[in-house]
Amino acid sequence: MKIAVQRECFDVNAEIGTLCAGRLDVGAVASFIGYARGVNDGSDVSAMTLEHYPGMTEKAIAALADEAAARWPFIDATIVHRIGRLLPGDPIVLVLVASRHRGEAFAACEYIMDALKTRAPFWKKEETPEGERWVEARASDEAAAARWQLPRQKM
Amino acid sequence: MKIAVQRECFDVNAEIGTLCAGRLDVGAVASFIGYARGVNDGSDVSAMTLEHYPGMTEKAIAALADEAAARWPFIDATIVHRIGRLLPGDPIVLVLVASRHRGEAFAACEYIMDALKTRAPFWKKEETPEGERWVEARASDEAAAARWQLPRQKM
Amino acid sequence: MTLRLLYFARLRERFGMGEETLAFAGGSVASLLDLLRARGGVWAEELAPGRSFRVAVNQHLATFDTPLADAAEVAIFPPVTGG
Amino acid sequence: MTLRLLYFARLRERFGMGEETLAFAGGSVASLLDLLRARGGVWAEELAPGRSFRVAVNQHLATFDTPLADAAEVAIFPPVTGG
Repeated sequence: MKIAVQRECFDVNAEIGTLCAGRLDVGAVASFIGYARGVNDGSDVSAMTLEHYPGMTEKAIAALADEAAARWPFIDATIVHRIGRLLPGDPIVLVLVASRHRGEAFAACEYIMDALKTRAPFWKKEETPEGERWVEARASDEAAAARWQLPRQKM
Repeated sequence: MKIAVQRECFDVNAEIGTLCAGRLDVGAVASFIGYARGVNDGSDVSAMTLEHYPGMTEKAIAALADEAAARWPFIDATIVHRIGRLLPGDPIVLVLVASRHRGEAFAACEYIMDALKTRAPFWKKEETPEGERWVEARASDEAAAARWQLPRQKM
Repeated sequence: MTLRLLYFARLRERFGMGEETLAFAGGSVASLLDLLRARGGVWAEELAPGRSFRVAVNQHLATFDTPLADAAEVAIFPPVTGG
Repeated sequence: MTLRLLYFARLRERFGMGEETLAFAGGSVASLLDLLRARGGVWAEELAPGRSFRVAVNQHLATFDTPLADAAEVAIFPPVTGG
């Protein structure tokens, strides 16, 4: 399992190549890429800055990836999350899950994203014409994570 | 919507780049890549050949992608399926779905793959130590497609 | 009337042909299947009721009661296994 | 006992600091929150019951009754918004 928090952009082809290298049992790779958008909550967004909690971030991501692996026995996964200042159109997060068959790959990939959105310590600050603002957590993200019936770990 | 049936390999980075080019409203790209495996049903597989029904294939894929677009209003999608002789580890199929938020992208991508597995006219023939054999359709693929409660179109 | 018949994958190999042109008196997919089964041998065997195969008419998946018009393209093939 | 406190994102800005070291008589996360609220101002406001924030103890998400040991690292932050 590869987990990385980095300023640099990721290369999807290269990450898939590393994930599957020498593995002829991989039948499926599901992936997700999240992007910085140019509009959010009705305002133009010219840039955003991602802050995180160094030390906890990697642990939190590893914990939720392990939960996914316990539920859907996939072969391997890669999770890369960027930090720092990003512009609209820039990729923010990459989740790759390799498995024998597609069902496990899709489920684990979506689970990891939903869990990451609610439990990995990242925060976004957006630059808009009205000034800077912290992005508020979405109820829809909590609902998406709750679909999987996570053990309660939040306050 | 890009739909391609081709012998050549696809380039995931390039396909994502084309899909998202100039679009600052894309917040999510879900993708799926299917690979030729070195083992299937307990036999070593040294190669496989994919046959299809030229003319119908593109129509069938367009129809199921349109169904997905009607259910989950995504921004755009790319579906590339290879034909011809492939070796273990070779990518077979790529489905990319770009949307504003991740829920639609995941759902549409998985729907398209499930529908493609049961309704797009492709057939695989495997080369094994025991000789050549046509891959049999899986009951699990029918079950996966039936989850979405497709209109009945099969015999 | 005349139909253009196409066979794919295992059925193409079993029938020993990928396509043929067939004179047809008219009717539905079911009538065509009866005509083909009457050839006996692999035709009767592979197209027997209960065997798993699909029929497309003019490149759309069809059912037994789909009517066949003159010059229709009718494809018969095993359940698909792509992806 | 002594705690290391960390604040992130909006709370870091509101509190005007990213971290501090705090003498603590002992107890749970709830006791610590009471102590911080007693500072008044933005502390009382942002940490008021019903406000939405998270607490992690030694880098694991915690609840109000999580006990705090000496030298614990306690982080307080808004609901996360990554991905």
